[in-house]
Amino acid sequence: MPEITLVEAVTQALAYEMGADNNVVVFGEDIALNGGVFRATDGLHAKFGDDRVFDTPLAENLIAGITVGMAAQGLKPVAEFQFMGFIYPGFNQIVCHAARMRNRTRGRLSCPAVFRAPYGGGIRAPEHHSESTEALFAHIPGLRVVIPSSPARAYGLLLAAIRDPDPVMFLEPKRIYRHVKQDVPDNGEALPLDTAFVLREGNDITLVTWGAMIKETLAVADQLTNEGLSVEVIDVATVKPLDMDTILQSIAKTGRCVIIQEAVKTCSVGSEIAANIAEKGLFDLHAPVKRVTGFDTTMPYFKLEYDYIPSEARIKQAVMETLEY
Amino acid sequence: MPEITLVEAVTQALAYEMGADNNVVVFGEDIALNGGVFRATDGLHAKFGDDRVFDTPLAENLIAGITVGMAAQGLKPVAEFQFMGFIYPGFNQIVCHAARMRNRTRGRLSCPAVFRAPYGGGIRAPEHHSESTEALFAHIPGLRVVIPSSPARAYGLLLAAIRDPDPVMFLEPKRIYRHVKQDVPDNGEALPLDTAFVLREGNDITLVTWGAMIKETLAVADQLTNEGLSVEVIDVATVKPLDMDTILQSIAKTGRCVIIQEAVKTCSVGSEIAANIAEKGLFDLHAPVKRVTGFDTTMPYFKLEYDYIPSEARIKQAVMETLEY
Amino acid sequence: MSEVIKSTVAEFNITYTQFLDESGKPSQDLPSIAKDFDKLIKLYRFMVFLRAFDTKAINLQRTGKLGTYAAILGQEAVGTVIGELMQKEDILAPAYREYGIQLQRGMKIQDILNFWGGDERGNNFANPHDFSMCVPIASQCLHAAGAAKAVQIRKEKRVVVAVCGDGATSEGDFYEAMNVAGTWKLPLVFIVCNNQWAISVPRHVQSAAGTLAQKAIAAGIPSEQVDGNDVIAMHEVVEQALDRARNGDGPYVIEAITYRLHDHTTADDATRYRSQEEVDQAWQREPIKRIHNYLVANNKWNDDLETKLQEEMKAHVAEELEGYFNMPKPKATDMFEHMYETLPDALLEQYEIVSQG
Amino acid sequence: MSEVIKSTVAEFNITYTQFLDESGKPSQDLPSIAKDFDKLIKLYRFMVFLRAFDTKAINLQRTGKLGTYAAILGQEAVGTVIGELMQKEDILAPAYREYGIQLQRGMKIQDILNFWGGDERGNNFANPHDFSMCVPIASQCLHAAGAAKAVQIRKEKRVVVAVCGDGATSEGDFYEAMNVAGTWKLPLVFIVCNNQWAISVPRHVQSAAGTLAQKAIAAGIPSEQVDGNDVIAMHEVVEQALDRARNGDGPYVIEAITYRLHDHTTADDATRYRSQEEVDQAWQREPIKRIHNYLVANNKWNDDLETKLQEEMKAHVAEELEGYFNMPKPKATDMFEHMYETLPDALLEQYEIVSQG
Ligand SMILES: Cc1ncc(C[n+]2csc(CCOP(=O)(O)OP(=O)(O)O)c2C)c(N)n1
Ligand SMILES: Cc1ncc(C[n+]2csc(CCOP(=O)(O)OP(=O)(O)O)c2C)c(N)n1
Ligand SMILES: [Mg+2]
Ligand SMILES: [Mg+2]
Repeated sequence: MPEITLVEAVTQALAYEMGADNNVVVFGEDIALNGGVFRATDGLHAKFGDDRVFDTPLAENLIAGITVGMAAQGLKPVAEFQFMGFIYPGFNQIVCHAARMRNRTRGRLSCPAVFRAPYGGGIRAPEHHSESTEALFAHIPGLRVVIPSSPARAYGLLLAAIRDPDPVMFLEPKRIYRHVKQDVPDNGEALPLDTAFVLREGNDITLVTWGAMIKETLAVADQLTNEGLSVEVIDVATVKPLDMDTILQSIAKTGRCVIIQEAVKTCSVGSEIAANIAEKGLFDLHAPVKRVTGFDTTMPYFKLEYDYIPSEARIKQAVMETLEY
Repeated sequence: MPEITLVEAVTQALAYEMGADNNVVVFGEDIALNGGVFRATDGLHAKFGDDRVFDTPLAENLIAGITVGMAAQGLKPVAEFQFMGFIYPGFNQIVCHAARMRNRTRGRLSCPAVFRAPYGGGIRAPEHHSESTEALFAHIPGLRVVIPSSPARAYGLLLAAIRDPDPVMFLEPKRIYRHVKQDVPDNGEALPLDTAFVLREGNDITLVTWGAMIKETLAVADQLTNEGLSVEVIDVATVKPLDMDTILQSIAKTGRCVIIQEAVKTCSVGSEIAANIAEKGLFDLHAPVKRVTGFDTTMPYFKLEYDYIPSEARIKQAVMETLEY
Repeated sequence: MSEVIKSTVAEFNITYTQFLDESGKPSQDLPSIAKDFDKLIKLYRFMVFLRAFDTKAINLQRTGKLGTYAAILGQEAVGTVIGELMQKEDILAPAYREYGIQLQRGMKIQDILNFWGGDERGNNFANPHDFSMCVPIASQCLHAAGAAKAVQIRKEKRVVVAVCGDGATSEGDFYEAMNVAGTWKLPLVFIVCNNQWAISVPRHVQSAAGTLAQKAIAAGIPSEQVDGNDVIAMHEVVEQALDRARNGDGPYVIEAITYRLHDHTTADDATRYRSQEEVDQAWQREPIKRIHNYLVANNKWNDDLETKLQEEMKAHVAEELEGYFNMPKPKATDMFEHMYETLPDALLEQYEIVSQG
Repeated sequence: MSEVIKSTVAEFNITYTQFLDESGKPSQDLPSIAKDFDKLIKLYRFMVFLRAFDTKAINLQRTGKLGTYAAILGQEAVGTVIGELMQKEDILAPAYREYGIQLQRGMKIQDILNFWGGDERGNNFANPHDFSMCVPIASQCLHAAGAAKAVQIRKEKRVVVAVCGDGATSEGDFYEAMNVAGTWKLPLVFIVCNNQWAISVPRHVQSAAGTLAQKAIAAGIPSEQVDGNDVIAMHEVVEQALDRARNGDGPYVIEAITYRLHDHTTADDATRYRSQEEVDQAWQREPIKRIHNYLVANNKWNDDLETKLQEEMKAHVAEELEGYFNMPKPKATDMFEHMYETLPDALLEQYEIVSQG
């Protein structure tokens, strides 16, 4: 079995579920003949045809709104936003309708939809192509926000997201779309949502992260392990709702925690995790919780994007300060 | 001088600044002849005429987008969204343009605009009329988010917001639009932005809140004071950027903190405050930080809205638990 | 210099249809429906019922027994005809003022009152697929497009009907929905209920377009204007549009001209922004009197029948109120019950707070 | 039964204007601008310059010296004419492919390269009021409307020009902007640069509307189609629209028909979704050869002049590249410098991290 990248795992999951469930339809801008600007839907149009894989007019509010309509009427739409930075015209439909359809109708209608979007920086893209605004959706009741960080998790979590009876924002860290390859059996096995994954077990410190920052975080963890430390690394994966149990259990063991995210600091997923620790893990802590984040500035144009994205050096420094506190 | 309500203080500030600065224009849905559905712009059309006070077609994306255009070309637009729940069609324009105009052009253009919206629950309004989503905007670099909690602060902060050279989300807690009356001299004196207000000084515990929750929080503070406790109450006022110094100083003194907000809990302004405390005030704390918030559910239709909004009882219980920890 | 040749590459026109004038007299030869008096009396009875309900609901709000309520006074014909013509399996995507349609499709008075009474259970009515009232203006137009796409993909013979106001035609959603309906040739009929006002904003402030029907030209789909206070004209135009869509001939836009005789909602005071004179004139064109006059002129209706009908409808409404009044308050934990199909673990703690508190 | 009378309440038509056919021969009597050879040569020279720049920029990207770049190959006439006709004090709200206009209004090659080279300083060009390149499709149309409202309120004699693509006409922003321009009679000209493609999505998938110009009918504003590869036709149509707007006669929509000869951007591979045959045919209609042929036919241009011009333009572009190559990398702290007019205290700590790191 050939090894595949994260973006190929996305394609594989889409193809699997389209084959298994006729109600799954895939659409967005440039996703049919072109296979998506990152090729995440490559080959699907050829395999499943016009009725199930189609391009929309150029309007994200339209994409979000028709998704709500299709999902309420029994389809399982998987909508692609070309980049997360272009999701905002559809924000109203996601926040006011997708997230509420079930609640508003007391379950009479619902919204079993997936909204996919590549997100995050690091690929020298133009303005608006590089932000990480998962917190905007994590703030909204009724949504799930899922972020894979490896080919295997992309495959398993996307299958779970499509099968989930409620709306899922599925954010794909494009910086690691082709970072590693893994053997990902195409067996249709989903991974659990709402569940954090412990990627490395350790006793000295807990590193909490998700998405593309897994790359730098694991690199730092490896360095530290080589230096004789015992580092626990948690991939949050579903950033809403949060699996705080896994994080708090880890902190109960390690007493130290650094949260690493690419997103801006203020009112972020990292804030929520840190706040939960302040509420529930306070007296387990031997050192203050540290957050290593993107800055509270607009994501700069790409000349400075790696000055913005937390570097291994910044992560390491925060870890060392926390260990030495 | 007659005493005025919070919403009248808004009108008074608008009228003052329109008189003082010809570049200030006011527009939105139903704001001209009708004076706004809450009468916040009452009388302005009669006083300043069609060119400076005008109704727009019914489109919030339009309202946000033309605000950006006007502000970039030297006007000082004050746009009204009829309810915060109807801001989302304009989210793209606010996030992708208003918040970024100065940064993108290295200061060549800017966006000295105010986006006003009544927000929060408690007035038996229909669906989408009652949410508190200030965190969505607080998350966005380049914006300011300002929330008054008294007639005097509404007047002074709105003047400051209009005069500020950068975009300000000015969120008006409509539950207390007519809650109290105050003597608010129409002297054109602004209050400082980015600055929390200490409303009560005390030594035993710090209550941090903003907007309409000031009402319940002060009521609880008064009860506790009667019971012999010394309670510090902080009105955050500008929830982005945060004046953490004032909050941390207070906690250094009291060692205990309860954050009270009407908004949902996850990835909220309360999360950010708690996270900051976990990072910087950890060892000042004698008890974990507590957050008393709206639930992570869709704001219910109004039959249950007071089951959703933090009650005095819930606040008091959290305070007692924190004090007794 | 000679005249520049600008070759015409596209031509369009918009029509307006009316059969009964303000007084109920034929303004042109009448179509066959005009002789189907059983049908007309059925529609008339329903409109009288609607007005009785509307009057009652306003009253309930005034006496504190209901939240804000949006009246349909003067607009009864639009919804009555749409509800009559839609088939059960069709799908409705309404705004918040479409009781006329909804009460014919499984919604009960009690549901409507629950909705305006601050209780989500009002949206859990006895129709499995219709969308519920939509508060964010125009957003339902895109749900309708999505629903129509689902219908099309599954090759079903169903039509989706999106109803929105004149104000709604200024929102991007409306254009985007028409545009995609055109491109994909969706089985979707848009009905713009042009009641001349969007709260305080009059029709001409919404758009310089002379008609709202012409907005469909932007999407390359056919459209027309109709007198929305004329039951017969409405019936002709809506029936044809639904048939077209059902037969695979694609979307249609109907601008139904009517008038909002009441305040925008019970929270509004229309005297602040419009003249009594305008309202008085609009009363001359209202739909119920018009068809009443026509029926009377054709000896199909009389004062006796009228008196009985009025009483019957009031009684009917009163009866249905019981269900609303007897509805127990929702449990506080109901906030959580339908957030997700299964409550996530992360919400259990909050659920506990509420269930204890 | 007799025919139903649907009275016509509105009529519209859309025209198309062309003066020079594909080969550069007059397709109708020519307007006076066609005899203003100084002007035409000026425009021609600029288009050749644009193509030299465009070719160079693609090259820079291919050799790793530039980020993603959006070529204007084949669309040079549209921007060249707009830039020529706009006055200095007018305001431009462009998308991201309007160098033709921008280079005539204070932007330098270096600025454009900085923009695509990942450096915000590209937007700090020598024009005090034009908007910078707009990446979120169609959103600039509303900025243009706001700018036009500012101009109108201040009673200035300036025109605002919004330029967007064919794909952009599907976004709500586009309709909303036209609609408000109509209602408020704004001094605003929309120019839709219809290059037939929005990345991989062809024109007919965007809309069932036969022309994009007809979208203006939805807003009650006048519009027309023009051959966007015909400098003379563009000049006639754009000049009149700008004059109208400047004289207080309100907004106008121009659909300029052209073709994107290159990939969408350097990150795109158009062979995945369109045929070489289509592209080959489009090359027959491209704008530079057309006006070149016309000038040659009128003995205003020849091979000698052409050779000199090509060299001159390449040299000119090469010269301007120096500025780009010599641009020092921005400082990391530049991220903070323009977030607000004054850096808020809350950001000082982060600023310190960056300035130390
Ligand atoms: C997106 C959005 N913006 C604003 C509102 C507030 N609002 C409620 S009704 C209304 C006017 C709607 O007018 P129209 O579409 O003509 O419908 P009508 O009320 O006349 O039936 C407005 C502005 C809203 N509900 N949704
Ligand atoms: C709101 C938004 N959605 C999606 C994109 C991604 N995108 C960039 S260009 C483009 C196509 C634009 O087509 P068109 O408007 O015809 O302009 P052209 O590129 O042909 O000049 C798309 C979809 C974007 N930049 N903004
Ligand atoms: Mg209306
Ligand atoms: Mg295009």
